[in-house]
Amino acid sequence: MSKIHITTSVNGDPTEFLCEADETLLDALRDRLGMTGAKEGCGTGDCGACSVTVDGRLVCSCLMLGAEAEGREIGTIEGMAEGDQLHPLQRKFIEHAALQCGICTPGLLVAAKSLLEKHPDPTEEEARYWLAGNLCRCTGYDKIIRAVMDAAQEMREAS
Amino acid sequence: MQYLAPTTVEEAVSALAAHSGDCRLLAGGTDLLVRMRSDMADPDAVIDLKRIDALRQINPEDGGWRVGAAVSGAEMGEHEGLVADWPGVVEATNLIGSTQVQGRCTMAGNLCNASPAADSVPAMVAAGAVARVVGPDGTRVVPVEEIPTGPGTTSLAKGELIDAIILPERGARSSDAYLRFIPRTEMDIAVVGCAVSLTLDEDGTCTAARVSLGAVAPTVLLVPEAADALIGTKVDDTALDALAAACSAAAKPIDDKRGTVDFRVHVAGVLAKRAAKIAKKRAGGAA
Amino acid sequence: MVQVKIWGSLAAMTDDQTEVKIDAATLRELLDGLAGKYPGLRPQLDRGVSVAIDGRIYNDSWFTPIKPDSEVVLLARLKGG
Amino acid sequence: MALDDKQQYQTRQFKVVGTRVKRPDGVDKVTGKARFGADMSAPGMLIAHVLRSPHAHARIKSIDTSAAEALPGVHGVVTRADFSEITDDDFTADILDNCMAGDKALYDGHAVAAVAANSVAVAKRALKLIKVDYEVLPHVTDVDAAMEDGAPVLHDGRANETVPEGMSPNVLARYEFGHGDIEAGLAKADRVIERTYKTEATHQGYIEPHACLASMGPDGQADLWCCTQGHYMVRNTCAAIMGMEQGQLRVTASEIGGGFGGKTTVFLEPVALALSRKTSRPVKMVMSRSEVLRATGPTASSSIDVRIGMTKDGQITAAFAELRYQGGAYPGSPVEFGSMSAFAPYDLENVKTVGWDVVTNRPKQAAYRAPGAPMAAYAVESAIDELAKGFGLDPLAVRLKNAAREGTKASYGPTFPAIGLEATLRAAKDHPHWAAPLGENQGRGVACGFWFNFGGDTCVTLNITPDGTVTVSEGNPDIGGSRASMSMMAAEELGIPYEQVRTIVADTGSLGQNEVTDGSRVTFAVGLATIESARAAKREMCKRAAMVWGIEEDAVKWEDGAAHPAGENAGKHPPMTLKEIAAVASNTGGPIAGHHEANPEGAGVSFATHMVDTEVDPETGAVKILRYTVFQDAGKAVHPDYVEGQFQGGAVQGIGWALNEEYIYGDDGILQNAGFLDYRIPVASDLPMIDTVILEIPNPGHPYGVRGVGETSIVPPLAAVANSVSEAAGVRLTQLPMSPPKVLSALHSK
Repeated sequence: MSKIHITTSVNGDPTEFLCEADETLLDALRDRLGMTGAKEGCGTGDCGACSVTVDGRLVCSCLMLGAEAEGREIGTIEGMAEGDQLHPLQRKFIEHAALQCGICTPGLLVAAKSLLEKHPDPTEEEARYWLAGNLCRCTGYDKIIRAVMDAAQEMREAS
Repeated sequence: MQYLAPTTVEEAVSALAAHSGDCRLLAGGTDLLVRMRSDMADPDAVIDLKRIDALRQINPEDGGWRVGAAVSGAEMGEHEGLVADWPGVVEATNLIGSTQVQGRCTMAGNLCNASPAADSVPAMVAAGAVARVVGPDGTRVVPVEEIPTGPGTTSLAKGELIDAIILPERGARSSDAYLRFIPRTEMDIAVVGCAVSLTLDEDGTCTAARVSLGAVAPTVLLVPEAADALIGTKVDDTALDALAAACSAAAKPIDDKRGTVDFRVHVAGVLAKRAAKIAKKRAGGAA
Repeated sequence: MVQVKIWGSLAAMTDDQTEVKIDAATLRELLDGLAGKYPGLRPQLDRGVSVAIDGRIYNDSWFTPIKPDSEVVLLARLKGG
Repeated sequence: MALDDKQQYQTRQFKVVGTRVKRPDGVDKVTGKARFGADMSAPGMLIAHVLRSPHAHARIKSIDTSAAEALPGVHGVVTRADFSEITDDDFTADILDNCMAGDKALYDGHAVAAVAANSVAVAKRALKLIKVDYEVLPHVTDVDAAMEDGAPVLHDGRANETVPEGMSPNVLARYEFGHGDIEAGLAKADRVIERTYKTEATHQGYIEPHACLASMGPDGQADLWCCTQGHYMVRNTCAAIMGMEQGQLRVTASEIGGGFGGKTTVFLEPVALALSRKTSRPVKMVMSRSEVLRATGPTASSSIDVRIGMTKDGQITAAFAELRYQGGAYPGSPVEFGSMSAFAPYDLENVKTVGWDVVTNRPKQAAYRAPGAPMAAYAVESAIDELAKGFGLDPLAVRLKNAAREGTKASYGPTFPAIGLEATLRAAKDHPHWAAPLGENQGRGVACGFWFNFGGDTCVTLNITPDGTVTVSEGNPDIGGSRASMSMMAAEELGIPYEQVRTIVADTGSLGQNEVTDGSRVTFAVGLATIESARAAKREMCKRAAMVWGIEEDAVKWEDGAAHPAGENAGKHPPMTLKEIAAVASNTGGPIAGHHEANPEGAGVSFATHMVDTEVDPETGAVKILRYTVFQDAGKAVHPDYVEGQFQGGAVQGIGWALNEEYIYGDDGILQNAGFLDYRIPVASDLPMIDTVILEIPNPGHPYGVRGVGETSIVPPLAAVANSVSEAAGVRLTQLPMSPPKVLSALHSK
């Protein structure tokens, strides 16, 4: 079985990797590129822990082949902060104690960032539905939603 | 496994026809990758349709819309013209999976996966949508309800693929709606789904209707008796009760981990009423 | 002597008594005393027990003092999630 | 020196404890840097996968691994034959049997072999080449069916001495608790109700699947990285299974992606070690979600009969419950805790519970947050609610009338010290939620819950660095912010800012034995050991200051982060700060540290009252959670955000258990919903905000008054939701989950 050579961009960095044809983007990121920020909670698109963006669109990296990344722009949790400046969502997650164990946090942050890019002023209900594909078992979502709404407000005021 | 990414429909068709093994089409991949992961599929080759530009477009066609086979649910939801004409079809497609899944999943894929519980299929059936099927012998147009033949099986011949779903022209005072029942508010497979598409005349009488049910039979059902219960009425309570009764009568579900026979039969009627009210309102009918 | 309350399903091992008297000044003496006086309790003592002394629950500490008038209750060994 | 070392609670003004500081692992967790179980790799690593039984119950006649072993890329295959049998310890022998089946596969998903290969693809292909000859046996998955005469038998001769003659061999233990005379009490009641309730098994549902990386050399030394609630437990259990000395196995706990009790035992770790021993290569194993659901430890399913008598003014005259729990294929369902906790919130003259531990062809249950208590509370609180409403009484008032308080003889035996149940009930009664109007098809439910909490073996080492900052090493994986809490308690005790303390979770080579992160014990027991470590360091620092000043040690006291001369020396020397003492440590005797090793006992029990509003769709049976408020006693909330987080998380897990989560087995004994698609845990859009009210009734057994808070919050919600739904639907629901088909069917039966 020969591997496929993929040329892509991850968080703005030109990136190449070799992968098997049936390997998911999640496995390519984690096992080929050592980017373990995206997590596998289910492998079937039901938990959102592997969320990344592809050409700006939020997807589950477990439901996409690594080979499909050719020429695309991939965004992961590792690219969310700018240098030592945390993204407002990252700061608010810490301030609001919106994480307990933290396994769902990367996926939730990537998904929430995508929400705020599309809907800078979401209602609580919109935020809850947008994030319904990101399972969290620790928090009951309360503090996560508060952090997202607070970050949205701060980002609106800053812009 | 081989990964192929053709850039034209012709290439895709000839690759599909030429391959002797288990060759699968990859549109959104939100079903195929789950099957591969669960050891329910172990294809020899996968043909990725998303590198074919024509399949990623929504174009006007004969007053209606041609939705390419690789257009995602999210892209449909962002298309104002499509949403205005076929809100029920778009809302049904937008119910498939999470926001993440919306970024990938497609109507054509949902149709070819041939699940009786597929959300977009009842809406397409009610809309009178057709699938454009391309194969080695040319192109044919097939009503959507004739594509799935049972759970996981389709009427497509070897080497054929669907390159677009075509939604017909939407006339005045016409609209559609889709509702499904799930145990949670998101992320579940439909326990029952129901789509209603209807047209009203100027005084609010229903002149045409199509009603479709999901997850109550081996394939999505078109229920003409249910449509008959609406046509010629003002879609009033009496008509809605008749609609519900027709839908419940048409439902032939099974007991499984998602619901019981009794539940599905009853809720098929409940959803039909609710969907019909929404469609009527969208079509400009009086509340 | 301290009065020890044991739970009902162990009473078959203690001549149908749910309260027994043991000469003990510490938890260890209590457990040894129970096993000595009622050998039928040994399997349960080996599987593990917790002991409530004056309303506080102890799992292991042998030399926890027990006063003659302490309230002593044998409990199934506690664990948590 | 003037330090009060008593562990007893004293009223004090806190400076750090009770504030909402930022957690030390926050940045790593929001940037993706934190390393969880599956995030570790090693050079030369192999990947291993497990072959699992497709049958619910089958004799394993033979296993032929030769074709798998011959596949290029395969480096090792293990089956049960690669493990020594354990004959002297049933508890560990059962764990081994659960990790790798012996003579019989006892449930769908039971491990029968494992392959280590140089890639996932090769490992998976090799699994298909293993030939297992099964003799399929009849199976049973329902607890009541398993107790019947003639039910398929899992094991013979495992019943203990408490089980009467003539029961099915699947019944392994009987428990009985209580006092008074039930029949006499019932005779005084104005109404007696008898009801049977059933709950389905649920899974902890942590988002991180089990994962580990084992490396064992021919010298017998081994290292293991894994996600667990207790790496010391992993070390001890694996050493016993592998026939190793505990000191030769070093276990490092990864960040843990949720546990809730499910990671208090081992599943993969001994298998990875055995494969590493066989191949002399590091071996990594990661479960899929379907493996997690099929083959790790959900909690028990239950069937419970309740008989309660009440007078028309709301006095409970007698209460009886018989509880039947199946805990999967091995002994150890948490029925004893169900039986002990069922009536714990009430002051009862006549009370009795009988519990039965039953085995079935399901995966071996593991602890799940207050193990055994939620289903018992569901049954009892449903019956009390029905009685109260039947008499037209306020359900909160009835609970207050019967509430356990200081001096109450608990249903499980002892007399309660100061407890917080009444406080939670009064807070609930006074809360605006209780008075808020309800609409059509809506209902409000309340329920109480209880959990024991405990302490256990604990070690903490606190080091003063040369620049006067502080590191704390503890041995309990941080599952919900405990490193922040430890740093806070150390800072509080030392009188320095929180930011100057950093807490780490040390590996098993660095500290002595530590009990698992369970039983809501960490903030209590590790917190206590942290405080004691800080006190030891303070004593040493006072001694160093005394040396510098040339005065007696006991003439020095510690205040506000500095040593002060006290007594007759007061004011004679300027205080020496921690930083100043640290700077001269080398000159005054060497590095300064405090440590504390103990088995703290006396964790305070905890109570909660939950209140929830629901709306039932009368046409579909769908239930919507409209409003939810948790009232719970935390003793002292060290970090209120994380206390609230525990309340909210427990409540929502309980909501899932009440409404949609369940293990669904087919007639073939195969799990039908081994994935997050159909094992339906609550999603964000299912829920409102979860309001919390923290009560602080200090635990006398902790210097700061801390009580465990993590588990109690899952005890009341099953009943609270059931009481709310039953009111909204106008019909009593007696089976969980209250999924829409069940609610609709109940509505139609009205």
